[in-house]
Amino acid sequence: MNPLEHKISEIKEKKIYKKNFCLLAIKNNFHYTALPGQFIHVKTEDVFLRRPFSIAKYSDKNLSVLFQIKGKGTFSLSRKNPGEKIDIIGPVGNSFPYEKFKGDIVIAAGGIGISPMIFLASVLIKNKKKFSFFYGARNKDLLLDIFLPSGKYPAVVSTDDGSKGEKGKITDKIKDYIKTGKIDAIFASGPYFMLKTISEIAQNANIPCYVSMENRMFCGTGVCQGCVIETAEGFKKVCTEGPIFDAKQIKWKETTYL
Amino acid sequence: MNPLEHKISEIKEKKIYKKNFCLLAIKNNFHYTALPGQFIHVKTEDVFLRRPFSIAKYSDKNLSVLFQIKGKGTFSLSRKNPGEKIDIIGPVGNSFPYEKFKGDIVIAAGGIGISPMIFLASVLIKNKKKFSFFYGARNKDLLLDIFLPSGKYPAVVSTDDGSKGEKGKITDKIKDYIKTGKIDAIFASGPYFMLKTISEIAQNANIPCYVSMENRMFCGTGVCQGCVIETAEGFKKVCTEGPIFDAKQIKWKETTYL
Amino acid sequence: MERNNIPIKIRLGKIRLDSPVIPASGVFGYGDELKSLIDYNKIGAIVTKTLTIKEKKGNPQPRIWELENGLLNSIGLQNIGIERFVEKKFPVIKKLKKPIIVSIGGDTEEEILLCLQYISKRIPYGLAGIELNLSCPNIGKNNLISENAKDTYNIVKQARKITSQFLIAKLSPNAGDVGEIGRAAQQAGADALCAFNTFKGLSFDWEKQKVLLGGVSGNAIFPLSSRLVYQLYQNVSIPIIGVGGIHSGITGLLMILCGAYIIGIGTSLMLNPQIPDEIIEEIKKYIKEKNIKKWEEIVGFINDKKRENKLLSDI
Amino acid sequence: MERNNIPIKIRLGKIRLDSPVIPASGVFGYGDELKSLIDYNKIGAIVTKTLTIKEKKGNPQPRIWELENGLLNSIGLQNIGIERFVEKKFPVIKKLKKPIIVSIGGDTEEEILLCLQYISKRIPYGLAGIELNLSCPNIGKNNLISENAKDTYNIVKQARKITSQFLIAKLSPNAGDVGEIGRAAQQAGADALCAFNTFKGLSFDWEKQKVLLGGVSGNAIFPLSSRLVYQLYQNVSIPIIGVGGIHSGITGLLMILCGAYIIGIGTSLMLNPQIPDEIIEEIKKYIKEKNIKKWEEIVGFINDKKRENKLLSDI
Ligand SMILES: Cc1cc2nc3c(=O)[nH]c(=O)nc-3n(C[C@H](O)[C@H](O)[C@H](O)COP(=O)(O)OP(=O)(O)OC[C@H]3O[C@@H](n4cnc5c(N)ncnc54)[C@H](O)[C@@H]3O)c2cc1C
Ligand SMILES: Cc1cc2nc3c(=O)[nH]c(=O)nc-3n(C[C@H](O)[C@H](O)[C@H](O)COP(=O)(O)OP(=O)(O)OC[C@H]3O[C@@H](n4cnc5c(N)ncnc54)[C@H](O)[C@@H]3O)c2cc1C
Ligand SMILES: Cc1cc2nc3c(=O)[nH]c(=O)nc-3n(C[C@H](O)[C@H](O)[C@H](O)COP(=O)(O)O)c2cc1C
Ligand SMILES: Cc1cc2nc3c(=O)[nH]c(=O)nc-3n(C[C@H](O)[C@H](O)[C@H](O)COP(=O)(O)O)c2cc1C
Ligand code: FES
Ligand code: FES
Repeated sequence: MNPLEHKISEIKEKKIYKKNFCLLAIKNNFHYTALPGQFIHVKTEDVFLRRPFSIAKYSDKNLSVLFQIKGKGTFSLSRKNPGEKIDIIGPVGNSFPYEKFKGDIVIAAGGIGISPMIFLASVLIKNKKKFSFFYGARNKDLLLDIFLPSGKYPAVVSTDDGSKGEKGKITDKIKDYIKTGKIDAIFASGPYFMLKTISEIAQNANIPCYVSMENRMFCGTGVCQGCVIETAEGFKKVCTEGPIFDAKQIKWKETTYL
Repeated sequence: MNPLEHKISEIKEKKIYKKNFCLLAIKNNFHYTALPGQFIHVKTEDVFLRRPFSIAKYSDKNLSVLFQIKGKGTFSLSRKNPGEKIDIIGPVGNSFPYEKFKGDIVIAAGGIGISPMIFLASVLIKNKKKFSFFYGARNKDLLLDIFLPSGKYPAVVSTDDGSKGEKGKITDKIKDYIKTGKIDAIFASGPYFMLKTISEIAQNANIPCYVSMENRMFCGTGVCQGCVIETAEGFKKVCTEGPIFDAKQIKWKETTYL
Repeated sequence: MERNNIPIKIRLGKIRLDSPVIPASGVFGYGDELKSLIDYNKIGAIVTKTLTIKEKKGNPQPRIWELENGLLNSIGLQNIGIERFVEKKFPVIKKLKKPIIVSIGGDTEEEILLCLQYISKRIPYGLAGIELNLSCPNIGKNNLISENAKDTYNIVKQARKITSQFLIAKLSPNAGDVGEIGRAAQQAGADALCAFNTFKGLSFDWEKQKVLLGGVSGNAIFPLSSRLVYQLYQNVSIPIIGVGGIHSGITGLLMILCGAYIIGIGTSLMLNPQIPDEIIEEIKKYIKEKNIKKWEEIVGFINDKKRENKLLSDI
Repeated sequence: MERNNIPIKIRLGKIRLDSPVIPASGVFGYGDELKSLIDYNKIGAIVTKTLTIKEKKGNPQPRIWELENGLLNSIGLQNIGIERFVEKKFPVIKKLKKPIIVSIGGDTEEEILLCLQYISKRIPYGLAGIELNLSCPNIGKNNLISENAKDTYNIVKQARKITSQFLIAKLSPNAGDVGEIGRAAQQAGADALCAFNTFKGLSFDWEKQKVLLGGVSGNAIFPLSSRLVYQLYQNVSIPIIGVGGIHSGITGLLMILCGAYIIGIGTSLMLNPQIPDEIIEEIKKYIKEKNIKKWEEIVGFINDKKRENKLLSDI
């Protein structure tokens, strides 16, 4: 992993989508390169702790986070404007192990879980990897399909209520899809129970599956042991031993960590 | 005294003067009438306690506060805009006892201390009382002479450095002035040491003198005993037993309360 | 009588309260000053500033110091003295027809007990409660009376002999084990506990280069005071008046769920005079959601008294 | 060597420190994890997470809970165990050429002492300090070891026999009288005190309807912890490492003026990795203004040790 950096960076662009989602493009003044799946730990006003957000877009010039306005922290962050500075620590965490896999990859994203997958897909495209992108949300107001990277790859979009794209759970679409051919790996990001379902699907089909996990974080740098989740090898830190985990390793629960 | 009221009122107007002063006109939705010298206790963001501000202008429609941006509280208040609501308690405190005096009154204001005197002068004008208005500041950037109420009355404006108006301390101007004729009372508002000096001048000349005092406040409603100052009759609460005190009663100190 | 619309009976001793929310001592004057500001239908009782046997001048300035998320105060118990209270103030607040809790204190045990004797003679019955402010120096010892279980026991025991009115012991949160102090007060005959007074705190006036010592109240202390109420509840069976940092509907409700039978609001009452109403609304919602029928059910609702052994801070 | 530019000598025991600012245990991993994030020239020492004789799994989720102006945590001392530390981690951090303070703890007195024995054998000299985390349960009693003066005395006394290295006793702020605890630790032979660990606190997960018990740290506790350091300083003559809620240059400096010889930063170090530098700048300004020549002059500068009797909260 690259060394962590602490930076005060300028916001270059802000966009609000569907009222409750915000994209912030931040000047990339990191010395080291970020990998898809990594996140930044962001300071903002009105709340005490930093907030973790996956890197959604990444270039030498800018890096972007795409987030849902949920509580005080994300609200305050969404009020920041281009020209203002923000205080970030990053890039944190491991990344999707796409290099390990030669063949077809399934990207599975749910809701705002699309965020790290935008970055991931762009890297796969650059590396000429084959993948298909499955993206679902509960309804069209929660669907950020405009962020599907442009490029030639199969994409399936669905909403639970059918208000946009195909109707039905994206996990069902994936289940059907993997029956049709050989899949090398599934990379997933989204709500806990979606990840749990995908993990089961993958395991039944005997396909390697990696998921991006979330948890409450304090340090976001691996030193406080605050963000651990249970795995086959005991407690693991989401921030630096994750956020990407082999789905098989995770002890899935009946209730979410959050 | 009128009963205290707690109101959420709309800001009708905001103006910034000389970068560091702010006038907020607030919709007057008090049921009872305010008197000159009274203040309102205002809630704002980023700070824990309310902030007290004298009523600077008063009509059935609006009441205004005029304040200097000093620390976090006044800064945050100065960022509010017309249309936003603010949470106020008031009108608090006693008032200048102008009705007791038939003859000439001297109004003495220093710096932002002009704020309650604007309201006071307008009431004196309405009541056809004779007064002269002495207003001083350290320099022209701290002088808010645009707030001298229009009307026919003698006004003397001075700055310590002569950058506007007469040169010299306003207290010296007053000292000279009261030698020239019969003055019934002095009403003063301004920095502690200005009030102390005026108090001495008045006492030497045997003129009744009333001053508007300041102190740190918590409740601002007379219940916590936090804002007391020493007087001849023991500790008195600035918020409800003041803020206007007979200058003779105050035990003036070598250091300010604040 | 259900003016607050909480469809549940709340009693302090034999007195029915309109609301589980009361002011904390020291932020409500002698009881009638805030009549126009605070909706008396939304508070369960009047609570007076602590009164002492003699009038007290209080501390020099500054007495009030703003903290980041709280208040530091050192008023020094300035008050008009119990005699003037009984003569001038009591007749006035009696007319408000609210239950009255009189807080009494002093610089020494003796002073407190003298004050109690005085009030017991002058107002022998009819008070909703007499609150002993036990956050006063423990003469000859380096702490406050309610930081020591034996001393707490002794003074409450003596107080109990003096009055048969509803006796509330107000405790300091700065004790090592508030459970032990609470048990001592209960064994000595206290009818209820008021938990808590302010936390010992410090700030600094950089301009005047002066240390400021005093008590910390307000939002910042809520996570601490609610924990101590939680802990106290596991140690006593008499009602607890939970006080300390309550500043919203949710924190008011949480204090009750931790084990407070009623709750007191100090600092926040001045910052938001509407807070009693906000808390009542939150409680009503909760009572409805959980289909609660008796006030006692909600009190300590989340507090497993059996968890006592796990109560230690696990750091 | 004056890499921090503080033109004054600061020593912990015989070891010269580059800076009076050190991390607090538990927010700095085992010492090298934050190398790229924190300027090691600005910190006086490395302080490890508390280590126990056996590896500890720690508490279930949630371990972290955000408060209005602070943090509630219940990590439960998850750590790799002293053995793995000595073997895998110690050789790595030794290379960083910073003074090293190893924090050790346990669930019982015995466990702590076993851990101390182990480390004394494996690393018999060269540490800047061994910190005994005495905020652990007092088996059979309803408090933590450092909430009880006798128990504190006993464990430090035994620890003293085991090691001749610089011994730091880390205290809980939840004791009734921290001065008494501090004196006990000093009498038993502690070389320094680390004051303090977290305050007992509570929060609630409304979604999951779950009580959260843990320790409170961060900004909210500063007015309380600085007061306790002020009080402790009046009771002991050994150096105090002041910890608790420091979050700015000014609060860092104030902790020293209250009586801390050096200061530890926990929570805020993660929120602002630049904080050691900000504190050093503030200290340098003050030293210059006051024309101070020796570190000891600034320590407790505003603390009148003679004021002991007035230290009681006057409410
Ligand atoms: C590795 C990682 C990557 C993430 N990437 C994204 C992203 O790209 N886009 C996005 O919209 N969200 C992302 N999240 C979730 C995001 O961090 C939370 O939505 C955010 O912290 C909520 O803050 P709040 O103040 O608005 O909400 P509140 O609910 O008010 O926050 C209260 C507390 O809970 C914590 N919290 C609440 N929800 C979460 C959560 N889901 N994960 C972690 N902590 C939480 C907050 O950090 C805070 O400490 C990510 C989380 C993690 C752990
Ligand atoms: C009765 C009364 C009437 C006032 N009228 C006016 C007015 O019309 N215009 C105006 O500009 N100012 C007025 N002041 C002063 C004004 O209240 C302070 O300037 C303001 O509280 C400063 O807040 P701050 O957060 O900007 O400053 P900070 O210095 O950051 O405040 C820190 C703390 O000190 C208190 N404090 C600081 N200065 C004062 C002060 N002078 N008086 C009382 N408390 C203080 C604050 O309320 C706060 O609790 C009045 C004060 C009183 C008591
Ligand atoms: C300004 C002020 C004065 C107080 N005076 C008293 C008092 O006279 N007697 C008393 O028992 N408690 C007194 N207290 C303590 C409060 O009653 C209450 O216990 C404490 O402030 C914690 O509650 P809070 O956080 O809601 O304010 C006072 C508190 C403040 C802030
Ligand atoms: C996440 C976390 C973990 C901690 N772990 C330990 C620990 O292992 N040993 C210890 O002695 N103190 C531990 N502490 C307490 C800190 O060292 C410090 O005493 C306390 O947090 C107060 O300081 P602060 O407000 O600067 O954080 C921990 C604190 C936090 C927030
Ligand atoms: S948040 Fe501290 S270890 Fe992950
Ligand atoms: S501020 Fe409370 S009495 Fe004046």
